[in-house]
Amino acid sequence: MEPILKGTGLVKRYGRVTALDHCDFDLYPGEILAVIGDNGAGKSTLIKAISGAVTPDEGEILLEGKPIRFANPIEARQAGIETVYQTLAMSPALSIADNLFMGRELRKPGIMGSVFRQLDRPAMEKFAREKLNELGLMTIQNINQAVETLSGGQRQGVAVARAAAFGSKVVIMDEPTAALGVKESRRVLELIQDVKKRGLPIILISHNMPHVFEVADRIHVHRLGKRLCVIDPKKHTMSDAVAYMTGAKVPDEVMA
Amino acid sequence: MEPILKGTGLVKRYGRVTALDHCDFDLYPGEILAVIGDNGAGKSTLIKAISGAVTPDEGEILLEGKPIRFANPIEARQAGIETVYQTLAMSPALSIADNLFMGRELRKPGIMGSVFRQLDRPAMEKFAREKLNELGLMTIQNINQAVETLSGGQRQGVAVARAAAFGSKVVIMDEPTAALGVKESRRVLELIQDVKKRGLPIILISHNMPHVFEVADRIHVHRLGKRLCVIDPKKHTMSDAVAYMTGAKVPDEVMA
Amino acid sequence: MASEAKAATSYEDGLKGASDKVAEFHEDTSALKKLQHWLHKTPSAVPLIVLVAALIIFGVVAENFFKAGTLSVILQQIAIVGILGCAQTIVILTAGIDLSVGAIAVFSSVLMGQMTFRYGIPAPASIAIGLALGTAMGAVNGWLIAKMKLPPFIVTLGTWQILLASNFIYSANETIRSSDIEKSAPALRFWGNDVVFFADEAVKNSGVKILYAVFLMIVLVAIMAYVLRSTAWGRYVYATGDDPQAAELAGVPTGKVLIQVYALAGLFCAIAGWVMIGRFGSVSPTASTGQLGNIQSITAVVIGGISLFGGRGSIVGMFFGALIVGVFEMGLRLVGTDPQWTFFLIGALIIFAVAVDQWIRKVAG
Amino acid sequence: MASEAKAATSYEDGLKGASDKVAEFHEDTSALKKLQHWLHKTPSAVPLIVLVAALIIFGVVAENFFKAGTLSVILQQIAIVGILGCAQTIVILTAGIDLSVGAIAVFSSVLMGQMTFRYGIPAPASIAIGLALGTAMGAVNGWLIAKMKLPPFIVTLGTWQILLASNFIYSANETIRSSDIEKSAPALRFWGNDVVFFADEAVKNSGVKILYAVFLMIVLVAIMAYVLRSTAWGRYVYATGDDPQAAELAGVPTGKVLIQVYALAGLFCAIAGWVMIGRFGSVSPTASTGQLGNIQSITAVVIGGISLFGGRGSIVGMFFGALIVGVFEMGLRLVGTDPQWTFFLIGALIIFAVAVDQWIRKVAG
Amino acid sequence: QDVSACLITKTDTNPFFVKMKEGAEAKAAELGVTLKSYAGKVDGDHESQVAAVEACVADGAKGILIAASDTKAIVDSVKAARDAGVLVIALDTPLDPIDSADATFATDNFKAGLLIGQWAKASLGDAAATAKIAMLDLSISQPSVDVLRDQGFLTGMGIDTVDINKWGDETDPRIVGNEVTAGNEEGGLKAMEALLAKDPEINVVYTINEPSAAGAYEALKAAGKESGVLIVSVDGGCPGVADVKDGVIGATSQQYPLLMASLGVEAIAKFAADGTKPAPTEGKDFFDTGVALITDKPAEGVESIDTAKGLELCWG
Ligand SMILES: Nc1ncnc2c1ncn2[C@@H]1O[C@H](COP(=O)(O)OP(=O)(O)OP(=O)(O)O)[C@@H](O)[C@H]1O
Ligand SMILES: Nc1ncnc2c1ncn2[C@@H]1O[C@H](COP(=O)(O)OP(=O)(O)OP(=O)(O)O)[C@@H](O)[C@H]1O
Ligand SMILES: [Mg+2]
Ligand SMILES: [Mg+2]
Repeated sequence: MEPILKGTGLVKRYGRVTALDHCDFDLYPGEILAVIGDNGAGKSTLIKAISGAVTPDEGEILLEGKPIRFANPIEARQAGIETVYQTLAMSPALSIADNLFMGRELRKPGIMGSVFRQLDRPAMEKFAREKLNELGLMTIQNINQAVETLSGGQRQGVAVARAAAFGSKVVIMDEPTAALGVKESRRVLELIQDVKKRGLPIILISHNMPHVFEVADRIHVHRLGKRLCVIDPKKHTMSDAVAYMTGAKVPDEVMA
Repeated sequence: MEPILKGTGLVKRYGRVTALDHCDFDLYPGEILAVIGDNGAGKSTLIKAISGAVTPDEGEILLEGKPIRFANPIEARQAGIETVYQTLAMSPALSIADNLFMGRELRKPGIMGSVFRQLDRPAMEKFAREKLNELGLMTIQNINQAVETLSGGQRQGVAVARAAAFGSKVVIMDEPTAALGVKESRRVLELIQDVKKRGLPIILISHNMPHVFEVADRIHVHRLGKRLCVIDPKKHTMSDAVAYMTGAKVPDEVMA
Repeated sequence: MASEAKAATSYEDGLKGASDKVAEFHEDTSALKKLQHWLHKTPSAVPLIVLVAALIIFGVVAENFFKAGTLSVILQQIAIVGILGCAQTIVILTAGIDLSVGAIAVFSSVLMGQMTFRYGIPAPASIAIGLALGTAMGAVNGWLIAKMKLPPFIVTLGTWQILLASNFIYSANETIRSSDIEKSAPALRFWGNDVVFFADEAVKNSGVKILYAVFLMIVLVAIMAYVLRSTAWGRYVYATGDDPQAAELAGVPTGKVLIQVYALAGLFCAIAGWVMIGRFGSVSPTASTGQLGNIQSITAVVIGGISLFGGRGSIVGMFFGALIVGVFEMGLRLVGTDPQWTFFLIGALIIFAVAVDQWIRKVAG
Repeated sequence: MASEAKAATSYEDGLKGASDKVAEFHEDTSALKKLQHWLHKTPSAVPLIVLVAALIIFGVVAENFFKAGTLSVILQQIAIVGILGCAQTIVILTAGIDLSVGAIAVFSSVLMGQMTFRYGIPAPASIAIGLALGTAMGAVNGWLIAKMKLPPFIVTLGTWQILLASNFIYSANETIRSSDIEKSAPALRFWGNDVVFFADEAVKNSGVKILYAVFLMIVLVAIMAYVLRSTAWGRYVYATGDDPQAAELAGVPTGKVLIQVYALAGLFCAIAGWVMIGRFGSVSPTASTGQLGNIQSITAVVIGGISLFGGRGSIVGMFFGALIVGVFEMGLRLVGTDPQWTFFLIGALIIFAVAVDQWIRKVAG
Repeated sequence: QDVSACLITKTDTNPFFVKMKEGAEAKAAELGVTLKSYAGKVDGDHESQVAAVEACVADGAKGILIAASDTKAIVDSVKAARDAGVLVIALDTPLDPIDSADATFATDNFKAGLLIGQWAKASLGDAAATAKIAMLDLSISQPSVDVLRDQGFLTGMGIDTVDINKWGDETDPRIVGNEVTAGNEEGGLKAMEALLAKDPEINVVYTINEPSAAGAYEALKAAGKESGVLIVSVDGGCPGVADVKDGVIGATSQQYPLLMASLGVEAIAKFAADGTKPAPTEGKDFFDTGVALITDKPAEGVESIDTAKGLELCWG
């Protein structure tokens, strides 16, 4: 099978730090690929390079076999790649609904929408409420609340809801459950599996080994700015994975 | 035994949201008290009220039996309460060392320090390096790096190192391991136990049940803005705790 | 292995039967709380209150203040600042600032005038050219800010000087007289026409005159209020000002939005330039709007409760802010305050109005 | 239960033997990379480069430019802006802005003069009073900003108008003449004295004169560079500008720091006011610094590479920024451009200098 | 019955207009007229003046005294005021066209410049042909007073003004350069320093007013050149005349703002009483309050008065 998304020899330097050091990367259709690694290993940089948030200094990215080069995250989104960033990327003063639909607002039907370009707030709010309910973010009282008034976990939930609702080719999530409670994390995992059922491949960065092993089809182990190996969660133990990513053990095979 | 830190009837409203709703709270000397609860239950608000970052609308806080009222976090720090905030509270453009020592800089000995008030950078850097090494944040190359160039996890590590190094009466940590990797999380847990050995009580907010049950002496379950119950991790299962905090079960006893 | 993972999360069984209800916190619904909440939700409410207070005070203190004529004069005096304020508002909502608004306005008016009188282009075409050039000047600001990533304060500080100097050089400091314009290019003076209300046919010069310029200002404020609140583009403006990185990652084309905002601001300034011709009758390159238009419009914006940090506030607030300044200036003039004292008191007003705003928000918070 | 917890994290056994080494990334150590890194690390390097380039260009283009006399005139022309720039720098580092610097300077100089001549207070005491009052004006700004939480732009826009108006009202627009000062209060003119270098005894007026004011400016910049870099207070200034909430949570008394910063800025402005007397000979309430001092000092600060968003930049950069403007103004005059064109070109320079800065940083990034 | 009048000056920071205001206030108090004063905010600001005229009309003033910043641009609002029955008197500067106002009590700024130009030319004698002249003007917006004085001076010096409606377009090699001063000491000093760097041989300095002349003198003194240079200026304020006396300024053209103001107030009082409008000076279309050249070194062929007389007539 051809990878839907493929990176080869990606390099990204920040001043003197080489955050990505000739890193390779593959994502196959319909799979959940987990990316694990130490803090500062370069995982976020990798997915930023894929989603257009940073431009790699070297290397090539192929989407469905065609080379792509995103100048900004909007182009990546238009190509169907939807991302939850570690920093969440939300406008604090705007409402939850506004944030969910940022960049793809719904307009009123008829002349109000086409000529006067009026937003269809009721429709947007209804949709937003549904999506948040799916995630079990029940402590949010008001969909028109400004995002800055949400707790850390609630914000995370909104960001995940946004990516899951709109991704069409690839969904990328950078530590989506980091700030979430037990209940909310479980919902996100269910959501990830839902998304997979819709046929979309997912890249999941997470430090939570049990979750990773529970949902991932393959695990990309990132170390010192590059891919160390790819392992199969059914054939390796969590303990192995931890040992590889921290440098305690060196993997003998290279690909899963 | 008298609680070292005690809160009664704490109320904090944000506009129409009551984030703390007549919440009680106790911390005993030398213990690790975990606070668990759903996203948005009001945990962060609770510890902000204790550490002077927000002023509660109602209620009383007692430190070693004496009522206190902190106007700002500096007063709380001067009283010996050191906090890792969920938002980390670091100045992005300043270096790691500067951030660690923010508000309690070391000055050069002799006239350079007393009259010219020159900072003792070598001493500060040495200390900073030691503290980060204790946490195993080994991927940090340069102690003079600006904090904004650190990965999410690395930043978290610096914040934890700061609180652990300087707390003298109480150390409060709001989800200190949320962004950390397996190795780094483990180090933080060890550090928490070290701090406890030094005789300091710790308040730990975390969504990671295994970690909570591993280190906590008592667990404060927070729900809908108030303390639902306090449970003993040796007598309750994680599953119980999860059930209480999400409202799946109602606890029959009230205190541990 | 996956089975091992299942075991590690077995405690999640406790979730079964977890509550699905929205948390219901106790809500304080006293009238006071409701008022506070409304004030909090309505950023233009505070300037409105200050405005009403100022009207009442001057109505009591200054005779001749509460006359329809006086009030209509106040409106026409703020027409230009109000239109420049529309430009400044959208710029400040993106966390920018435009120091060049006044210079664009004056230069555009000079361009419209010179097109007509120096090159003999028909007035309507000259106006169109002037509007286009004003928009282009704004677009250059926007391009430098969005593409070159230069700070707005610097860019517009530079273009302010550049445009003002160009204006003087190009016009040779020549004022085009009102009588010439009246004769050969009345279109330039369009916004100086007026509608007379309550006129007594028998008495000459009776009734209340409202300039077309005043209606134009109100219409522009209304349109922009709609655009900012109810269209996607309006949301982008707020998002860009709020947190540009987040907005960019969330899919807002912040670069494009910034260029559009500054270009639109340029258009508003050019419109203000056109209005200036109508209001003053003549085209004068030395009009003080070139030097002071930026400070005046910023003052209106901030008294109107719009945050200089971007992303918060409403354009209706700016309108009230401009009115507050207009009422103050007129009121103080009628009371007979010395110009330096007026200057002093407007300074105090700026601080006072913003302090009241802060205070109400804090109490309401 | 705890045992259950242990089981849930058993996979952490994999950590045994985990690497303890600092990650070693491949490092590019070519000369170019090193240069870029240095540029990145040294915020004042870029303005220095622009300055050197400007010097070279004007040295070639304008005769009379590379004469010691011309260069010393440039230094004395920027002395006041340089001192106001020190005030502006610390304020802008806290993410603030001070529009009142020029007004404080002029008002302080008027106060020093009037104390001496209207009330007959001995000049040194008048100077002390003037400095204290200038500091107090700054402290009021700081108090409004730190305690009332008002935006610095608004507060200082207000106090600018208030102080300037007070200055005119208090002084009754009366200039104290140079000859009177020389006669009865030479202390007021202290900074106008000069040191002559390379004088040829035989020739009158030979040699290069450097005003005391120039030395004062350089000393103030040096002191502030030390304070900002090497003391805790300097770190607080940066932290407050960088992220005030984070700084507050991290234990920086941001309120106190802000008040101190604005008060110190007020003191610098008052010093500038004192220097103005020495430099201009007379005490004039209408000095243009009152109106333009803010824009001039902000220009120096931003050309010097200090971020208007706070927390980034160095005061030495501001010094180079002031010099760049001084060199440009003088150079353009010597080349013989008309004042209107000079105004135009300074506008272009502001944008250009900041664009170069951005570009070098981007390449170096 | 209550007569109220308005005085609208160009700025209220320039001592010239401050004194004009004081003169008008004194006269108004004497005649029992209520006087309210307004001013532009910067040089050339006619918009604030328009706003002031509107306020005066709304306030029911009987008469308006206005020193127009832009003599053409103000015309419409003056017309509106006159239509509303208000007497409008132009002070200091005639409006364009001059009959836009009911009357004009003005000084001839061109003549003021002309006098100092003629004086400088005569004082220099043959050296006038090789003079090095520094032109210290007001502002880059070139308000009319700025242009009139500058071009008057050049005309008096016998220099071709090219376009007489604009300064700075002259090509005569004797002009070292034009600089703007904002009409204060600081501006005068900086402008002089710059022009000296350009050409240290400068020996004639034209200044827009006396404060800028004082600043220019400081710069010359610092360069050790104060003795050989002729400084000429316009205004005739008391400190300026004192500077002429001290030899700081060679000659200045004195104008009479207090006279204009008090004449204006009187005219309004008269108009309010019996509706008569003031008449212009014979042979001119305005009432000329006069200009006098003040110097202690009279030059042949140029009429002047000495500083003793000048100090008697000076306005503050
Ligand atoms: N803007 C930047 N400037 C300089 N260095 C940076 C920048 N962003 C990241 N880095 C560096 O690049 C390296 C990789 O960072 P990255 O954020 O990709 O790590 P990560 O694997 O996502 O870590 P975590 O699990 O903690 O999120 C780190 O060493 C970090 O210090
Ligand atoms: N500044 C604020 N303005 C308005 N509402 C707020 C603000 N901060 C918090 N809240 C609200 O208060 C409630 C409690 O928030 P808090 O941050 O204390 O939750 P938490 O228990 O820490 O959640 P998490 O586990 O997600 O961090 C939430 O409903 C949140 O929406
Ligand atoms: Mg990351
Ligand atoms: Mg929290």
